[in-house]
Amino acid sequence: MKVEAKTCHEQTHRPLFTWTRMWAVLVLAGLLGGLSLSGSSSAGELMAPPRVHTPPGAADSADEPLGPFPGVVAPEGTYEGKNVEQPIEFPHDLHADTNKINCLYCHTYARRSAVAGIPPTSKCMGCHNVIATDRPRIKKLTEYWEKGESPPWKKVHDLPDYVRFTHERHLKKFLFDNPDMSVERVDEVCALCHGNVKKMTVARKQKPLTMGFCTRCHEANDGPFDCQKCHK
Amino acid sequence: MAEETHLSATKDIDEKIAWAEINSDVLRSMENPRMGYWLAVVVSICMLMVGVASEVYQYNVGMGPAQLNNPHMWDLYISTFVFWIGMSHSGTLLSAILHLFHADWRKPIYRFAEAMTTFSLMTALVFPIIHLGRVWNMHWVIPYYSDRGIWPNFRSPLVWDAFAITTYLTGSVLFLYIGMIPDLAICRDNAIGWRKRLYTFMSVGWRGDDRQWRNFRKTYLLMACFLIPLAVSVHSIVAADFAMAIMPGWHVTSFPPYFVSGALYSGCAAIITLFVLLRYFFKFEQYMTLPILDKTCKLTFAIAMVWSYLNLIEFASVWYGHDIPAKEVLIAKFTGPYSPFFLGMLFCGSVLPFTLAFEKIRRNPMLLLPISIFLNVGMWLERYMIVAPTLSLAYHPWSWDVMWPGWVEWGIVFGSFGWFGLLFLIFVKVFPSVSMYEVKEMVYHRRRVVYEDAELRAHEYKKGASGASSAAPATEGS
Amino acid sequence: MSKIEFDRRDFLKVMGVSGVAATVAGCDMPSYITSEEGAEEVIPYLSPEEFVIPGVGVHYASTCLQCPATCGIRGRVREGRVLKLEGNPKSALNTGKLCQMGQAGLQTHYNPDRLTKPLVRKDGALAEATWEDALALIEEKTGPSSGLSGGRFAWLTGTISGHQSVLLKAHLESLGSSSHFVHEVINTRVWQAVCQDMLGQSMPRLRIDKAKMVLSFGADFLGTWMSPIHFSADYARFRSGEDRGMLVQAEPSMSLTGANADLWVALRPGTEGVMALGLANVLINKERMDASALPAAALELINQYGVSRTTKMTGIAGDRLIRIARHLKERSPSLVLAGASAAGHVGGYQSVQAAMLLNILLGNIDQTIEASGDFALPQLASVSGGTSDLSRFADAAGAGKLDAVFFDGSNPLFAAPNHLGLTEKFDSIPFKVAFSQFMDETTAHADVVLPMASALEDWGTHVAAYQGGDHEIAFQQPLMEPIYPGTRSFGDMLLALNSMRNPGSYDGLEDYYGYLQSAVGSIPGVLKGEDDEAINVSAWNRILQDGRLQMPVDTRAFTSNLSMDDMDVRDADPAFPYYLVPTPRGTLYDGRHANIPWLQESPDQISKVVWNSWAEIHPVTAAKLAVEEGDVITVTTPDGVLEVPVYIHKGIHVDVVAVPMGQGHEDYGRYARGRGVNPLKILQPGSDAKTGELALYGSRAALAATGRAGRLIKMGNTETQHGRKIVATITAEQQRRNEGDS
Amino acid sequence: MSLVRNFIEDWSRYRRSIDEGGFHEYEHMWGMVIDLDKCTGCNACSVACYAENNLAVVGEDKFENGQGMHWMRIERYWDEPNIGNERVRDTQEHGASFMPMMCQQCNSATCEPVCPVSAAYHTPDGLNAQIYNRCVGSRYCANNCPYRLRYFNFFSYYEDSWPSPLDMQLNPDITVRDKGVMEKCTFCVQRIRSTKNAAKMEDRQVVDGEVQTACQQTCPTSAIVFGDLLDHESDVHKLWHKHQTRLGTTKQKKDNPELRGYRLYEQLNTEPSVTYLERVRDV
Repeated sequence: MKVEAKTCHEQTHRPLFTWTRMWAVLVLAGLLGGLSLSGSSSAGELMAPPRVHTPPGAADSADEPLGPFPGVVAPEGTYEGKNVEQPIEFPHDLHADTNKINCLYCHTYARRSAVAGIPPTSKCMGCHNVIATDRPRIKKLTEYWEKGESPPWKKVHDLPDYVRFTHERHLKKFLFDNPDMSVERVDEVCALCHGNVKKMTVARKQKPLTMGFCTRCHEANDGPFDCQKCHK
Repeated sequence: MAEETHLSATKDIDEKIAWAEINSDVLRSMENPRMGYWLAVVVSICMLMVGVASEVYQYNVGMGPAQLNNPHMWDLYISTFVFWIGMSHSGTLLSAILHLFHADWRKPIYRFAEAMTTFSLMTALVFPIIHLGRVWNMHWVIPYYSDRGIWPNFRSPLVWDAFAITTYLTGSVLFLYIGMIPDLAICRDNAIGWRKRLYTFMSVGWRGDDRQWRNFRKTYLLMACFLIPLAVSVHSIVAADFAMAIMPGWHVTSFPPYFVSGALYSGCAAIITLFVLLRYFFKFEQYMTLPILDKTCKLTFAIAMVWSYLNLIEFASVWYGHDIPAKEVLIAKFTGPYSPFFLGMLFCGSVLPFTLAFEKIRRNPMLLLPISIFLNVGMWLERYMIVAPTLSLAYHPWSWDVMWPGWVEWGIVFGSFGWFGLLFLIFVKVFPSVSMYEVKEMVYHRRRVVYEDAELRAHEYKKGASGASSAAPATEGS
Repeated sequence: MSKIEFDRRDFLKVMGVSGVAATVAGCDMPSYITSEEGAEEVIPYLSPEEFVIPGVGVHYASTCLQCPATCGIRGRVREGRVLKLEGNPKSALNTGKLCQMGQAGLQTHYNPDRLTKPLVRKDGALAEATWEDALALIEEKTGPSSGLSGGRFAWLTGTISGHQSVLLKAHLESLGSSSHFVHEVINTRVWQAVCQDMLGQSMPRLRIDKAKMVLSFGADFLGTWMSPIHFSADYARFRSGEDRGMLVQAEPSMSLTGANADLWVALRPGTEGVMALGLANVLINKERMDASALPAAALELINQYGVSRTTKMTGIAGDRLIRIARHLKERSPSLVLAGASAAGHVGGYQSVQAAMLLNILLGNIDQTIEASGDFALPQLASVSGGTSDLSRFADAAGAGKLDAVFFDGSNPLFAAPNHLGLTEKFDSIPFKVAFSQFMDETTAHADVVLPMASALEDWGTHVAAYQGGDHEIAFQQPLMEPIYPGTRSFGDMLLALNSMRNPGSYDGLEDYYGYLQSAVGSIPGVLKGEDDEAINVSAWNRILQDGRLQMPVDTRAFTSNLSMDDMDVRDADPAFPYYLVPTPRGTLYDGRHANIPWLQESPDQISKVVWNSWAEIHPVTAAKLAVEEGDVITVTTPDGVLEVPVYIHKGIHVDVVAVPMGQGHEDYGRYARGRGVNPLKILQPGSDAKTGELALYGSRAALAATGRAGRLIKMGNTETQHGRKIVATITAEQQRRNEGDS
Repeated sequence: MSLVRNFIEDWSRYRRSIDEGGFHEYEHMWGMVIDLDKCTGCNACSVACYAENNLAVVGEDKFENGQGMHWMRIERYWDEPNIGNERVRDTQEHGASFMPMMCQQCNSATCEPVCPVSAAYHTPDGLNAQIYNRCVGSRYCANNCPYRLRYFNFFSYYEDSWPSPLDMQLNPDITVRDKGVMEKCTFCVQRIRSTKNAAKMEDRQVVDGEVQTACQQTCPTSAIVFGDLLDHESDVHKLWHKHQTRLGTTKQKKDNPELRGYRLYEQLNTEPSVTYLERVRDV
């Protein structure tokens, strides 16, 4: 650059100096510094979608309101799960809604174990070696059964491996220890975290199932807050 | 020539320098970089690349290749982190503290010291981050709202570090920037092209009218007052990383002042190094004069003595205390496998500074360069000697172990120097590394002093001289 | 029966991926974590039993086959995978406890180096083959058409018992052969022989818990001797209470038991018997104990071993000898044991005899040494092995007396000392079939290799050689379905071999499981069903749940037939001034566990060394050789040289160098291969006159420093506590004074 | 005013609860007693821990670098500082001294306050929890542990520690830790958790002896006793009191100084929940 000796006192130029302008620069710098420090996504909050507060009823038909039943504050948050390609497109609506089969009839492990579990294939065949045997899906199921193996179902509601969630305890609190609830209405309890499966064919993830989702519900229903209770 | 040396021997700065000359000199230092400059840039970029490569490797493989092991969970990363944090204190000392004390000899040299502060902080900030086992989660240390609704542990000194360092970094950047505004205006007026745009933006319309100067002074003073406690607190908190632990050799009450003094010490040593280099490469003999170097050395010497004293206090308190493991660690420092480093540190840190007691050396840049570098080597060793021996010789004998850093660790430490050097090199070519307007103030004051007492002598002469004739006073006719 | 079969087998299937998900690392970089829909599969059972709940572990009883002690185990099974082994509380032998080898049974089962397909030797090299080919070849060589008969055929196994041994004997008989070599490096044969000769029972019950003092001549009953876990429980009772017992261990190099002794005496190898006689001498002549129980011959032998002579031969100070004798007298009942280091010499039998004599003198018989009788069903009883069979086998093979040999559960080529020259003799055998889980040294030399199911995939019954208290049959049942479909059950193979020899036998049994059910059902008074024809399912299931079947104990008293022969102590050869001791350890045992990563990384109890071999020497020796810990020395015997890094400690006799056995495999999977050295290889010839057991402890060695620093990987970097109160010690007086009630 | 009241309440609560390790609201307080006289140093506990807790086998090179993972380690010392070393001058006449060392689950733990992200914290069960997925790997806790009982994943051990099918053995109740995570003995928290779960399902309290840690269950001499210190009927509580070992002190004051109970480095005021009973030797 070209240098010619001058001192700043001999200068003349546009009078534009304002403190606001100066501070603006400073604030900008500060913001940049702050942003540069708070990093990007991470294991802890990877599945955290923007937290949405939806009052029950404001969502689409798939999770249409199941009125908050007494003794429980429903957890907040919704999630738009993708459709999972299952070996057999199992119609939940047909079983649970039309035929009013209780969730616990098939997912029987839910009240005895940490995992709800997929029903053993023998359970399906229990009915379906007589009922609707002519339908293509049942035919497919029968094939599996005759090959002597179970359909390789895809896991829809999955939690990270460092999380321990027990179905039995939640059922105990929300259903069996809840005087205002009866086993007939178990679907409402399930719907708290699984959405209204009754309205779906293949189950779709309807709730975020993030740590925030869990903690908010634990807060509302005074569940335990000891990290180690849920993290293994 | 003899005149020159005479001047330099007595005066901080020559009052005869024309302000235009100051501008031209400083601005010249910012233009047409020579071959050497580019060479330096390339070298520091290569060093930086070594560091980056090591870090990438470590990110993918884990902390294992750094040879960290069960007793030695921390090593070079933390000690180098403390080292860089220490470096950063000198700038604040010169620009803020001495500013309050109106020690105006600081004026030609505080700018690059301030820059050094900022850059060494930026270097230091890297280390606590990369020493994390899971770097990708580093932001969990900062309190921010998240879906999980959990917060960092505010009892942990590491969290305090995060706050302290970021605050201090922001503060010193602002201070550096504000201090530069008038000079940036000068650059603006003499620049063309992208520089013009840059300086125009950064000098926020400074035109040096009275009101601006008044507000400017206020802000600058304010920032200085704000920065001093910050500087002290930062290194006290870094000291807390160790003092809050119960490990023998760390659990020492006198650590905060000890760390602060060590920080100022290494900072001053670094200033001397850069002083000599800039003076030589940018031909700043007129501004970075030997008397100023002399004063800086005196300051360094004083701080070195304080540091050595605190060292002795620590030894004594351990020695006369009842903490047997701590005593074992102390003895091991003197006799154990780390003793060469420890004794080296004592030599560089407490013996070498006595050379600064001699004026001949204080005014000999070529001699001061190696000395100041060795002072800093000593200070780096000090930090290493705080971390390693304690970990290798803690309470439980079963896990006693001596460990030497792995190549990844060395690589990253090496790279950090490249990072610092690169930043500094860019700075000296983009921003004035000597504060022009303050040098002008300095010169202005000198002139006033000189002319005033000249007039005074003339006046007395007229009073006392009745008829008697002698040699005309120097001022006559001027 | 078939019903149980079906359900069990289905239950044992590995379920889906749901459980295995644990193998995905829990908390790595975000990208790794799979939690979005459809990423994982979950495959339900076809039709599980009612008690099978995913996510809930079920415990199944079985038997541990990691060493011949046959402790009872219980496996935690979840989603069809066995996750953890615990001791079986129902077992009288180990009462719910387990040693590290037992814990590591999992890694024998899940070992990545297991054989999965049959191998047949084609033009010199082992090549994969189908089961049909392999069995056809076996039929051709050993079937009825082969004309093979009589002593030309032999089995070589490890300790074997239960119905496998029944079927094996049947197979031998079908060939008209009687040569069944049973090989165990770590054995108690000499002790059994002495007990048999002097007391008329080979395995009397040893009541360590009742004893007030135990004097053990190198019997490592906490580590490797007989039934360590059973003795550990006894030891705990022995140590507690106001009459806390005192343990004195005399041995050349410190064993785990020695490490827990109140008084550990470094003994010159081979002089155990001398020390025993010396003690007897002191007891009779100084302590005036009644010696009427002893025969005259023994008495005058004892009188030859006065204190001075004993001191000279054993190197133990006289006053110490006298103090031990006094303790023995005061603390009655006491118990004197003699283990491997006493028995493993040319005069080993006499040493053990002397120890037993001491017991008789102290009146311990029927006090702490109880009659245990023989097992009610002798055909099931344990055929416990020894090293004498190894030399006998070597001779037979060398003399070309063998045409076909079947191997199972033993690795003779690894264990055989060089002087036996077994490898060549072995290769000279025309037809060798190995029933093996792993490609070990022996298997590598076999002509046909049949991959066996692991202990956790197989059926079986086992009878411990040493029965703790009540006698029981230990049941082994599969804890999960075979990992590799290519492997087969040893029992099934025995059945197949038998029906190969004489077709038609064992018809109507679909497999070994069926055979077991019927065989056990035929045991009188076991499966009390409504009608004894059909199997009583509930009774059968109860047995499987307990994993144990109580058998009546015959309370036959001892028949004392006392005799005493003179000691046979060999003097040192000046060229080889040191004694070489191949120490057995409860980690790699005799080398069969060298392929288990857990045990390779589990620090040795004494030296804390991992993943390697080492030589223990005394600081004085180290000073003589001018070596530091970790420096490599050469251990030279007339039969070979070893190069090992040294570990220096004071728990060893000055003239002894101890190298642990177990390492030095040439071929035993990725974890064992080319690691450390095998001291058994360089042992000198020589065997006990009476029993023919190899003198494992009788070798002499010369040491020399190589000047190289070796690789000695140890846990921990200190040998001392540096004045801190880490392990505090108090005297037994104080303990007795304060803990009388417990 | 309320501030003063709170202060007084807290203080009195602290005084009252000092026996339970200071100001905590515990459901349980899991503690241990290890009888060093019964411990034979056989290493079974260590291997059981490997099996139960998915501990990685690191191999000889990493073990040599001190990067091994053994939550339960048996230390072996040759000297006997407190009864003089004349018995070990030329031979080890008293044998060796074995020390089973696992996380001491301190009640005023040094590891907890220094963790920047509260991955190490104190649970209502009186355990030092380590939340693996929260850990950022600053390793400050391990530096500050006087017992050196925290182990860091310096590598992604899981990649080569369990070549298939060894990985089928991994315990699904515990995360498999990956690189950059600190880990340590948890008193087999997964067993505690499942037992408590079972008890809750049956609306009852956990009874003594219902929870067994892996090391305790396998210990051949039953040298390890584990239980709830708050349950005054539990064996572990009885043993603590029999040997007059108290929480909430840095120096045990005993009417009978010969009683064997002591806690390791309790002068550091870490409040370990593990009491060791001194080793006994007949001299």
